[in-house]
Amino acid sequence: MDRRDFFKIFSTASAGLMTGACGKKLDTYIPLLVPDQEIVPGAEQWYPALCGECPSGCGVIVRVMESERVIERNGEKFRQKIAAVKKIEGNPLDTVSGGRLCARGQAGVQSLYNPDRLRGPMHRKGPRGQADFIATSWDEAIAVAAEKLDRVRQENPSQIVFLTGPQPGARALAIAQFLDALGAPPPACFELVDFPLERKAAEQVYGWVGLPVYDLSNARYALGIGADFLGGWTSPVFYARQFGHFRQGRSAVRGRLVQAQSRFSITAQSADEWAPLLPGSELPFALAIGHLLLSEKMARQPEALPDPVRQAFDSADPASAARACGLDERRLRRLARELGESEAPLVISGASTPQTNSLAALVAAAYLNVLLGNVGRPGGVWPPPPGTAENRAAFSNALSLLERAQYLFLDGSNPVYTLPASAGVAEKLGRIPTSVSFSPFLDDSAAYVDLLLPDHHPLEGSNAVFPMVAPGPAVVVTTQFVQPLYDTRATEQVLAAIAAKMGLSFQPVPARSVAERILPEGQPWDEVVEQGGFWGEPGSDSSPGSRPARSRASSPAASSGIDGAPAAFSGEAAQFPLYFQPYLSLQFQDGRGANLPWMQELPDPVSSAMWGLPVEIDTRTAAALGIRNGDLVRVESPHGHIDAPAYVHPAAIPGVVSMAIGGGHKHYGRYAGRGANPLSILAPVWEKTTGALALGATRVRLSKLGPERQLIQFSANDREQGPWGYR
Amino acid sequence: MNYRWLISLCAAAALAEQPILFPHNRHMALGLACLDCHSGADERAAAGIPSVNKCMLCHDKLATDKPGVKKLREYAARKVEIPWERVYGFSPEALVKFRHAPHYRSKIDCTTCHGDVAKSTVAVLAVKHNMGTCITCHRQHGASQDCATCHY
Amino acid sequence: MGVQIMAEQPAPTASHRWGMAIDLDRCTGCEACVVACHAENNLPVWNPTEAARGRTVHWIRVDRYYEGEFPDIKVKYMPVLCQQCDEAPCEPVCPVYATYRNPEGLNVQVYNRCVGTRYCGNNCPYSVRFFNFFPPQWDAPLELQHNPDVAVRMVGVMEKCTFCIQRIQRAKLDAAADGRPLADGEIKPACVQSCPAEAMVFGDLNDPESKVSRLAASGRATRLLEDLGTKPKVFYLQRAK
Amino acid sequence: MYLMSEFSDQFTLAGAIQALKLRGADAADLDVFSTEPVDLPAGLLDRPSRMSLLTVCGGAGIGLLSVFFVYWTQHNYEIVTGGMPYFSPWATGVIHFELTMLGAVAGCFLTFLWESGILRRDKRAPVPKLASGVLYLRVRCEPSQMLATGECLYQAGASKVEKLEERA
Amino acid sequence: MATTLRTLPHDQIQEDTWRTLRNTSPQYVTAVLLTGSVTAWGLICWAYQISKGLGVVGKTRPTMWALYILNFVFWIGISHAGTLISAILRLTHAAWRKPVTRAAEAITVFCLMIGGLFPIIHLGRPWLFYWLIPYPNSRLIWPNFRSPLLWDLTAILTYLTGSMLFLYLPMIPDLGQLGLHTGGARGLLYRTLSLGWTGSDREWHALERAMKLMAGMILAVAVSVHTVVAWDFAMALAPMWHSTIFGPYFVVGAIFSGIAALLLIMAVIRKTMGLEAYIQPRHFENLAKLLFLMSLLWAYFTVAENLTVWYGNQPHEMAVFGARVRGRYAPFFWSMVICNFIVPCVLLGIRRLRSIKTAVISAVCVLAGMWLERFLIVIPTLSFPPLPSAWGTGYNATWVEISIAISTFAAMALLYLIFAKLFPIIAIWEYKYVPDE
Repeated sequence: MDRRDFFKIFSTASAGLMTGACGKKLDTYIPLLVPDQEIVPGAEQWYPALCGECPSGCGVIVRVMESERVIERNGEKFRQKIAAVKKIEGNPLDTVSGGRLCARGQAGVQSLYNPDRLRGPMHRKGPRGQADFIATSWDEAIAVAAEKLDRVRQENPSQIVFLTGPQPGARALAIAQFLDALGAPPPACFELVDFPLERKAAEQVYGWVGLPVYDLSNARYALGIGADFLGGWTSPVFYARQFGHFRQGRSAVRGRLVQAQSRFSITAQSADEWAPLLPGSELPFALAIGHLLLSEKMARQPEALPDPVRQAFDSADPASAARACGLDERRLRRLARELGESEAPLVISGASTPQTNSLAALVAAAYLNVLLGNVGRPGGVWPPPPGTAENRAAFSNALSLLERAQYLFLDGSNPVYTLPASAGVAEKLGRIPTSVSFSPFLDDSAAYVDLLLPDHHPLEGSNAVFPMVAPGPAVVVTTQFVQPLYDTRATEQVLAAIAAKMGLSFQPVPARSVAERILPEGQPWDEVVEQGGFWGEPGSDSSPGSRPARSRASSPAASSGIDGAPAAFSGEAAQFPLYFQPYLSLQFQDGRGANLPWMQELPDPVSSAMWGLPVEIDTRTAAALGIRNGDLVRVESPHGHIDAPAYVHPAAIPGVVSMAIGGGHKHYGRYAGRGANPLSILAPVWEKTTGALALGATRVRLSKLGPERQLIQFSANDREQGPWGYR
Repeated sequence: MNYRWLISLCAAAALAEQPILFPHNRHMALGLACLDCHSGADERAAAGIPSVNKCMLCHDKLATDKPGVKKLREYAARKVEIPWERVYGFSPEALVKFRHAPHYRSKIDCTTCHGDVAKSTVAVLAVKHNMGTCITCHRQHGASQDCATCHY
Repeated sequence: MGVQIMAEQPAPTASHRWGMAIDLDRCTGCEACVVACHAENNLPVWNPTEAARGRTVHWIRVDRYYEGEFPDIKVKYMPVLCQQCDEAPCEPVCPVYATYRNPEGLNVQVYNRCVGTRYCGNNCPYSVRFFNFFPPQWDAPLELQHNPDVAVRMVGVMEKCTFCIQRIQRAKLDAAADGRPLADGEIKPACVQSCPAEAMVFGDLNDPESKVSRLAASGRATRLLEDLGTKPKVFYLQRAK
Repeated sequence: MYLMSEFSDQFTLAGAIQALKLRGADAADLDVFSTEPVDLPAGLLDRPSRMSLLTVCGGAGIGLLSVFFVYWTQHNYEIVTGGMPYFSPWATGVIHFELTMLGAVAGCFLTFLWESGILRRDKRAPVPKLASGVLYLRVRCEPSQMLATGECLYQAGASKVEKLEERA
Repeated sequence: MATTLRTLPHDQIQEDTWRTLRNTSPQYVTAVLLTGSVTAWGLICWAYQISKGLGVVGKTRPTMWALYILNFVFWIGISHAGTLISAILRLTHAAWRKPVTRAAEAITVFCLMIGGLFPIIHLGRPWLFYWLIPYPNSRLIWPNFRSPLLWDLTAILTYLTGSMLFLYLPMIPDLGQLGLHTGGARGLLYRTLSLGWTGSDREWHALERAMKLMAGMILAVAVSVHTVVAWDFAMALAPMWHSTIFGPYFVVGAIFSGIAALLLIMAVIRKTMGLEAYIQPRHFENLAKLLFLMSLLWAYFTVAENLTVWYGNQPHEMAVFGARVRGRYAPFFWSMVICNFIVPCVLLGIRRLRSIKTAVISAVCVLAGMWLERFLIVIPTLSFPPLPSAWGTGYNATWVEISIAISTFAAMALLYLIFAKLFPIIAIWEYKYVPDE
């Protein structure tokens, strides 16, 4: 669908709710209310919306058609005619999604109609963590919440903790203002998908607040370092689109992608060349590349480097670096040369599996782009879109927050699942006197709270959100277009109600005022609403974010240079010989996709596994331990163990065991229970500067439990040639 | 399995109890055309059944004393839709994707499939719709006989 | 090559001949197409037990083949859907005409005609035909998502990719309503529509100017198991080396 | 009027038949009954048959019919499968063959029913109650010929000859 | 051929055969009950399968065909026991056929009935089976005559009709005789079926002629039928199916298993009915020789099939070949070779070992072996389709299909028991009439 018929569709779909409070009995009809808009059988209507499946903030359009559902009203069963969401597609006007959408985004409709969604407010009956709740009324729930909150506020408002998602926008702002009104500290966020390290590095190197935007589509040669940008990293749809153009979009040029990563990620698979790095060796790799660029006079802006950084590069030694990375030195040199000689080189750096030294690695990698002089240029690194900086919760270490919390709000955050059990999150949560969850699902953390105040599904609510990365100024605006399926309430409204109960003056900021910060002069708001947001042309923004990198080169952060300390790992190599690398998969990301049946039955791109993710073990280790494909293995770390089926991965680095995050939810619905949670056995190791969890900093050992074939593969065979020849 | 016979039975049973015995013949005698009420037939998949509001366009004033119209006005007053019983339509098992619009465009008269409504009072299943009727007609008019035109 | 593909066709029976081109150099194996297909075509979702028996239904799947050994290992991704063969092996073996080639070159499966011999399934070299072993079920209210334009298949029948025929029909009727010809790229099957890398292109092979025809004619175009002579209408543009 | 004579072996029977034929009896008037087939010398009591011909006809008929039927059906609702022509002897040859054979079998069986006389049995003609090891010869003749024929049969070696009326 | 009075009269045979028809032993009753109950269980399983959906059996993607089609081929194969063999023997005037023919022809009819049922059991929507039959319908569409399945339908229809007549025709005289000597309902049955047979020379002539023609035609049909069954596979574009050798290969296999089945049945009849006098060692001797010959022929075809594949070394075919010969299905393959080749060659090839007992043993082995062969034809090919990504995780039969498969054997036995109780298992007139050599 292109712009033209996009508008056509919107002209047909007049605004306003397609309500159907009408119903008919299962056998005989009962009268149905006259709808304010005729529901036409077989006629489709498209409404713009926001994809809520991950924080990257893609604009989508939603296909709505007439449908029937059976509802229970005082014992009697009724058939109710409602406007139902049929399909989610990318918003063609969106410069991020460009009318495309990733697998998980399209499965959003299954989280909307998920059988395990919370039907209404509930309060805890049984012990914490047992997920034993009973339904209550909104008034009651809000009264309780407000009353408790008021008490804590009287004592010490700093004990009020609000954990929320990383998404910047109206919701985040409303929360911030609410807390402000309470006099409580601002909301905090510590999601893996916030990518704090990347943000910090960007701030240190380019002086940008937010995630840098890589203009892959115009690059000729791209070197990815540790960033699985086609998989679960930042904005897969955005980068996948760019990748397509990078490869075949230009008539004469075909971009070449080299991926240096410690896992054969989906990006590494799509790359023309994969440089397997040992975990934690991204830093020496980046330094060595920088060193070679400088020494071979291929750096285009050597003067742009601050001296300490320059020293760090100079002091790097390719030979030892190659050894640290587990690469051949000649190859390292070749890569550096290719990168340096390309007309439009680009280094895409990220920490899909953060290590203790990842920040340094990211900084070093970012300086490579400075060296190559592509900052702010086409085919280079661009500043983050405006708006993403403000209106968002700042990243901070969860544990300290939970320590001091006396009253906890949970919104779009699931610490019990996403933090290692060894960090004692569950206990800390259990200790908090009062806690409230706004999650539409009863997830692992919600099982510990006192009150469940379920929010609308993102497709049912209204919001204004700034995408994580975008070529230009962008905001996604969604207004309510279908009736909420259940007795849920928008979190802003709930907060407002609580505030009202407490006699505070707080009104959630309207989406419009949030969005308008980036809208150009004279941009009619109705059009923005009708289009589902606003997306400016690349470079058309005048935000403070996009200052040239040079001026930031002498920022205090940068002058500190690059700490060359190697990555630290928990558990000594003798006992725990293997590196363990949990990663963000494209179907579950940080586990939030696990309750979607489509995602569960989606063959994993790596192992083709369905309904439960395997441990990816390299062939040599597997052979040594006598592990065959599908055997049940035990992964033991100093902090516990998980059991999962083994996938003998032909392209896994010897000694490195990887596993996708997403399995082993204790709660979170009927579909999410299978498999094991790799995060649960991690050591509580944090990156020093940011306090981000170092996913890859744990060593493990493997043991074969038995031949139970728990591994369900869609296609078990991963070679094109069978094992048969003459014999 | 094949429940079609069952469904047709139900349809027959349903026919008995239309909420209002709507006299098609009288309205058509007054010069109303099918499309005036079933407005979707010319460009949509479904012809559609008019909402109370539409009825009230006229019956706000006209023939307000008639019992049927009285009933209608009650519905309107209660802001409630009239629970018409569906007379025509394919069973879900038939997996038929029927669209009125193309038939209208190719000038197929409504009576071809719905009988001469002008003569009948309450709509009745005048023409039996099975694949035979469809195919025969399609053959006569040289329309597509490709299964995928209707079944998918 | 593409030209010769045009040539080998019989005299055009209909104005359209739908085909698809998949650029393996763009494909990242992200499987967005798979989910798009599920969402569009009411594909049933089974459970671990059935999945373990290999009964999951994915009208489009992403085949992945590893080539070489670590560290010099590559992976080949290949979205495989019904190839809509011009000379499809699945068709003639069906005793009741439940599957056949329609005038627009589509390889149609008529669910309510199918008696479930599964002969077509055996005879499909691409293994893209699926059978409903049980009556498909959805945990309420997931069924609200069902696309009313597409049949919900009953137990005991075969099903497969239809090139989103419902979208084709809809587009054709819309065009007819406006009295205009179909524009190239106006019809997008769900998978094509969703593909973030824009690796898939759908269009009319009878129109030599259409994007898909030009891609099919490009040097990189090959077809899956071409030696079997099934004449698929899905063209794979090989990765540039 | 019928004469029913019994013989102990087929040579005397053959002799009897020979004698009767010399007296100008017609083969159509003679019937041999037995629990097993009796092999009489060739030309003595032949039963001309068109079974093979009719079998072939049955086969050819049904076979051709099947060809036309299949041809018609495939053109009646033209559906392309696998790029094959609507009708091709390659695709349906097997069916034509099988139906040809079916026709032949049917033709053979019907001819059997006809020629064996099962379908056109003369209800009034008496039949012997067969006993194993005995050969019966039934002769139809004019009442006037009765005595002479009986005589002849005795001379030919019939163990027993009796006169039988037509059954009502 | 000159009949001599020496063959007449001897009513011993009549007495012996009729005796078994008259008095029923308790063993017979128990046998009927046993087989009957197993058959009933099979029917229950089928009902369960229909109500729950075909998913209750082990079929999966890509193994869309499995045990049912396998058994279909197997039973059709056995069906060749009869008619084919008796036809051959009739045409060649082999005198030793006398006690065998009817038993053989009965096998054919019942096997066809059972075998013909399997494709229907196998359907996803069996209640729509009649859509394969070309009848004028409201949908105005016809079945697809290009489909090998429709070839099957016609072939089996023809074969069933033919072989039923072939069984019936030579039974008429015996029925006539029985009709004369039996009263009550039974007698009525016999008399009706005998079509008022009088034993006139006209009837005898017609019968003999008809049998000659029938034998010829049945021979052709029988060969064609199993060729068509083979073509169900050979027409498919699947590795190791798409082969020209399949037609004759299947025919040979069919006759092979047919003879084995015949041997078995004869042995059973002989023991249970006390017909040692009529079914004599030399009959077994002859059949055993035939079985040995077919075993050699079968081995020849098997080698031809596999050698060509191995030599051609096409990836698609080698995947299946490998799985069969040294992969997942190797045990099946090699036990098949032992059952079908080694055992018969040793037991029947060596004269000193040849006896009724060994003949029966090797017959059982051959039956098992041929079943395995069908398995190896159906399952591995489907488990290893051309695209390696679709290679299945293997097919595991469930209790449902297994019980249905087993119950059909019981059904076969049941039908045969009933038949043997109603009709003389040896063609009496033929036995008396055809001289011993």
